[in-house]
Amino acid sequence: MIPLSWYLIFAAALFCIGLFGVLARKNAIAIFMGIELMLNSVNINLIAFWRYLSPNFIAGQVFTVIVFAVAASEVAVGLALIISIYRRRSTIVAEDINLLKF
Amino acid sequence: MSDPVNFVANWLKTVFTNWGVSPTWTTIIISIIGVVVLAGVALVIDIFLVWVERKVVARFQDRLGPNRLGPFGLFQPIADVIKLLLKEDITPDKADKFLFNLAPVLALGMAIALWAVVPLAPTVIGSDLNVGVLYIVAIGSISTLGIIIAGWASNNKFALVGAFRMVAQMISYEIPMVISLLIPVILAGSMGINSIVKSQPVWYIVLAPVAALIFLISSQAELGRAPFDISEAESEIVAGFHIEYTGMKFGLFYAGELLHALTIGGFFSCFFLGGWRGWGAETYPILGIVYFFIKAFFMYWVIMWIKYTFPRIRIDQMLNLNWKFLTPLALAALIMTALLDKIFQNASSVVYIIVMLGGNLVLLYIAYLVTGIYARVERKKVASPEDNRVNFPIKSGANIVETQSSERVQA
Amino acid sequence: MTGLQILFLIIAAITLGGALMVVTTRNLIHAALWLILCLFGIAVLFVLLDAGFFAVAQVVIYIGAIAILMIFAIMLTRKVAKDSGSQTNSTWPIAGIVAIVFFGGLVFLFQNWQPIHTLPPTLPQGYNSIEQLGMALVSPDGFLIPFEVASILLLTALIGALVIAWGKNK
Amino acid sequence: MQTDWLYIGIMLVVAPTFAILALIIPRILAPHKPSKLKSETYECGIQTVGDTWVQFKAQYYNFALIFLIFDVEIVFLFPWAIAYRQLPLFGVIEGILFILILVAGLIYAWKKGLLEWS
Repeated sequence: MIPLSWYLIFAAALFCIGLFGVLARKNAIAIFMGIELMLNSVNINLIAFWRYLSPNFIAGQVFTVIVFAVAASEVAVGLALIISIYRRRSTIVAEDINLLKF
Repeated sequence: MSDPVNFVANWLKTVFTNWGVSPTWTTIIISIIGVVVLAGVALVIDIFLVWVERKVVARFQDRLGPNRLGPFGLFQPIADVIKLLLKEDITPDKADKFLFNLAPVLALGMAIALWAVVPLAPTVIGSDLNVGVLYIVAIGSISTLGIIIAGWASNNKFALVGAFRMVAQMISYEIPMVISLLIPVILAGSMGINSIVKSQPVWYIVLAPVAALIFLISSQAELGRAPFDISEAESEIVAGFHIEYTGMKFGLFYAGELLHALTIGGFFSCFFLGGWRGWGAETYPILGIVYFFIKAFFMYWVIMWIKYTFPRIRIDQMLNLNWKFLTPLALAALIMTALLDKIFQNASSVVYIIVMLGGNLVLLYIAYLVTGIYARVERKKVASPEDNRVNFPIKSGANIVETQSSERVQA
Repeated sequence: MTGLQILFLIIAAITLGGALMVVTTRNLIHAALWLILCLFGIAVLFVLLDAGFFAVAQVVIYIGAIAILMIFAIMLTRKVAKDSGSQTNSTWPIAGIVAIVFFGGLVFLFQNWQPIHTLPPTLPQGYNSIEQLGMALVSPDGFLIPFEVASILLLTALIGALVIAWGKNK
Repeated sequence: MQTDWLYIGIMLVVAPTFAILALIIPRILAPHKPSKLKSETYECGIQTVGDTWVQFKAQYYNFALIFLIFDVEIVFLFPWAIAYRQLPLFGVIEGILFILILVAGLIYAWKKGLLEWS
């Protein structure tokens, strides 16, 4: 049997790899991929907690479904923003998009 | 001996237990044997399908088809396979080697993987997954991915254009297909395909003909077969996403498409034609297999019939048909089925069937009327004097089909 | 070490390896495909957690829709995707340190938390978690409001994305 | 439950293996004489110009976007459909409301002409 800790450590590692991707990558779409990894690690945690701690209480699964919806919305709007920027500025390198930077 | 498959499985189980193999390993070994047998049978049927396809298309076109090699040309596909095996395999220099090889593997592999959840008989089913319907959709998503990979890894303009067209089509038509699959799920109260078959004393094509129709049309598009074959329109992009593939790699795409078509036929029969159900199938599961394959091949024949009858539609017509006709119709059918079933669930079965069938027919008639009005408005727009003939809507990158026939396809 | 544990370790290794490739590969299409491998590994983990519905939902939503949308977006912005220069910020070592420190902190926190060593309780016979989920989603005592709000969220996202991407041109 | 998935897992390994076998056999049997001309990118017999930068039509992205939203919606609806038998009429109407809210998005895209192929 797999103890809960394995899942948690796995999810933590995945989250940190995603975090590294978000912080280190230049390309905005690559940053999105990092965010996807982080959201997925959260999903694993939610399902693991549901399975190990409260299998009769369905909230963990409901949260995961909601995370799916949030992830989809976030990707839809985020990629639309990236495309919009690309159409105006011809770049999606996060460093170059500095109009609001001061 | 009414159930040879389970008989063999149980016999193997006792043999392994007598050898002192632990129960877990027995299950695993029997599963592996089951998978290999199922996949092997699927591949043999696949080779046979090449003959069926060529013979049937020949008959549709008033030809004879393969008739030299063996009785009725039955050995022709074997010769084809030997030819494909002996052909040189060319990988273009600019291709992404690994992904280039991965794509055909995904194409055929996913078509075989679909058979894992097909109930061939009441007791003969690879895996009675409780999320069977979504499993089909998931495997479909992976095959979509295979096509993107094929188009991108070939590093060829035609391949990339073909792949994009194909993917746009597949993802668009996935929506009405899955919505129409929700209707049998609602009626059966389960996503397991075997339980859907079991709950069909009355075939769902009677209770939900609209869903059956939408499933048929959208799976035809999902397959990328004519009339939805803009992705491989020979006259403009040569062969579509598999233009760079030669020899056996192309053969895998071809085999995958044929097997997928039969699989769609099988799923149609499971969801709407009662799958293995038939006289005596409960007591003699072997009869169930026969019934299942009769229905599956009948639906395969229907798919071929559509393919060889309709002209290719343009990409704008393809998208219009999906988003402006099939998706709203599928949603309407879903809402109607959910409401009617809930209201009449305690009525006697005759009343229930009449209500469901009537509701579907009324829905179809309304759809017919609305489409007629829409078509009239569109026709007026096209025929209005200011842009008469000058702006005849020849869309870029689409082949020319007469507007008349296109409206017939949409109606 | 049971077979299940070995399976978990193999899947976890593949998934984490895929994730590492996602954040380090130069070619964005390759990164997207590694992301897909990683998401598939997570789907397998959902199966190990007895959440078959989420395994297939993961494949349908993430691989079938989100990953494909990303590939389309990469294709749309291809001039950048072909950019052969470095794909990371100049500050990437700091990012690496932050990630490692964060991971270390999380693992340190886990040690002080008792339930971490629990083994999974057996699910009751005939327990259909998908049905329970469906009931919970639409019952007023359950999660009716989040369910409908999710619908509104998706609607807003659809309209917003279409407006943001193409608003001015139409 | 787990045995069902065991079968699926084995299938997902075996099915591609069959396909890979079909790719390996020609490696042994078929001739292999690569030449520069043979492994060029095919373009109807003319020389390939430039790289594979084709104009990616922005509409494809639109449809992928609408597809994504509807896909998520459908996944939400599957648990509802399975619990359908146990639900009161009220619960069924909740599900229908969920569908109708998203239909508004489709109508919006339609009205704005984003479903047109131009």
